[in-house]
Amino acid sequence: MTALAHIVDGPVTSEVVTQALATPAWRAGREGAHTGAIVRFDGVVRRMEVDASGEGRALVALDYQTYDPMADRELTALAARILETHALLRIAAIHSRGRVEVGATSFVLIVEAAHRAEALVAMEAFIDALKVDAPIWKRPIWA
Amino acid sequence: MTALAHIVDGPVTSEVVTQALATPAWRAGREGAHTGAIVRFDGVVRRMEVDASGEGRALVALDYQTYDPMADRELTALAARILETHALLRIAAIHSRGRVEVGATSFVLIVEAAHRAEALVAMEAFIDALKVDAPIWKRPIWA
Amino acid sequence: MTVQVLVFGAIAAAANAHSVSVAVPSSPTVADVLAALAAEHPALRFALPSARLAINSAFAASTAAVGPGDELALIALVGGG
Amino acid sequence: MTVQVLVFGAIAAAANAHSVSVAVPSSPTVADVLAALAAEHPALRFALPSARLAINSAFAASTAAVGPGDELALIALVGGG
Repeated sequence: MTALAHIVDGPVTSEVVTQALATPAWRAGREGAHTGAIVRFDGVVRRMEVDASGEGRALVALDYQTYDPMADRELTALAARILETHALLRIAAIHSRGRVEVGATSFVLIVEAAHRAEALVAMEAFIDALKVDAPIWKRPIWA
Repeated sequence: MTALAHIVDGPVTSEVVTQALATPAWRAGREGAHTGAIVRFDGVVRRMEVDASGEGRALVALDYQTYDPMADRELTALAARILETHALLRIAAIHSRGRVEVGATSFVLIVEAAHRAEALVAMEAFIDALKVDAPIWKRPIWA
Repeated sequence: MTVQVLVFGAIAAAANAHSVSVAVPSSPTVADVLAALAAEHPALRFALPSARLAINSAFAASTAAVGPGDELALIALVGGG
Repeated sequence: MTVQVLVFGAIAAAANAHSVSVAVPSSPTVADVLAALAAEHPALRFALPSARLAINSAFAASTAAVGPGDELALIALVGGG
């Protein structure tokens, strides 16, 4: 499975894609001159997860199930909301669907803002809301 | 001036370099399987800065002056300290020296950790400490 | 009337199915569907406190009306990322 | 004895120089150098509350001894990033 690299050049990019994720190309936009901070978060599939009995256990991959097209819609709505609430210049949120191996990236969030503080706050707010609003579930594939 | 792309593959990478910065290649290491979050911060030269009279004013570039070799040493010491304090798996901190144009990146920080929370806290702690400890000064080149 | 509700993740595992059906009064609301799920599917009760119902891929308020052709999905607070 | 202290950024601008010299007692400490800077260079006083002295590229405590061949630098809290 090839990792997918996006090209990000609009104010809001959001997508659920059926593969692991690579670094999106971040194209400088007209907003560029106001930009003071770009923060990128990669969520990576970790080898150890807690199983149903509360024990740490090794896995080989996570299998992400999505409820389509709601997953895409919620991701886009969330990105647009966070862009506006935190006065960002740009945001991109891309989530994997299906199987993603340990060590591979299943979620990428990039925020571009005038200052570091608003970029970091927006990032936290996005990830917290994602876990509540996005109809995306992960199933561990144990080693 | 060509932007510099680093290859990051040790636990601590730190450097002051005489150019604008590009995206470092982040090579998956042995730690990879424990990694759950990689967070990258790009500090970008913003067009508007406040001048001595407190007015917003446009600039074309910032000129970063460093006290060498102390700047490199402090960056490295800070990276090693944050790696240990926040139990990171990897950290890279690269700062520009000399002239960096508006829209270009003058500072890159990447932290790799098992979880998002420690990565974000470490990033904030690093940047706060950088502003206190790193013998690096910026001079605005006004438009 | 009977409605089908799509389920996912841990709820699908508990139901051992990707959808469940429940009997609801005519002209049901979201609250009626959630109440019927709790009454008819005890195995799903663990998830209901954090779950919301989506109608046609959008989260719906508890007073929202459920129509005959609507696609219903039970979304529990166990998200991605 | 007289020591040279490297200055940078806003301090260099205020001093109109990249280093300043100050007269200090023999066997001076960091505190002696900072006191002499305040006394002999009023234009730099604005920066001294947030400034630290580095000896040979390492921050030094106020009680640290300054030797004849040491490189001294005044580092004020106006960092990079």
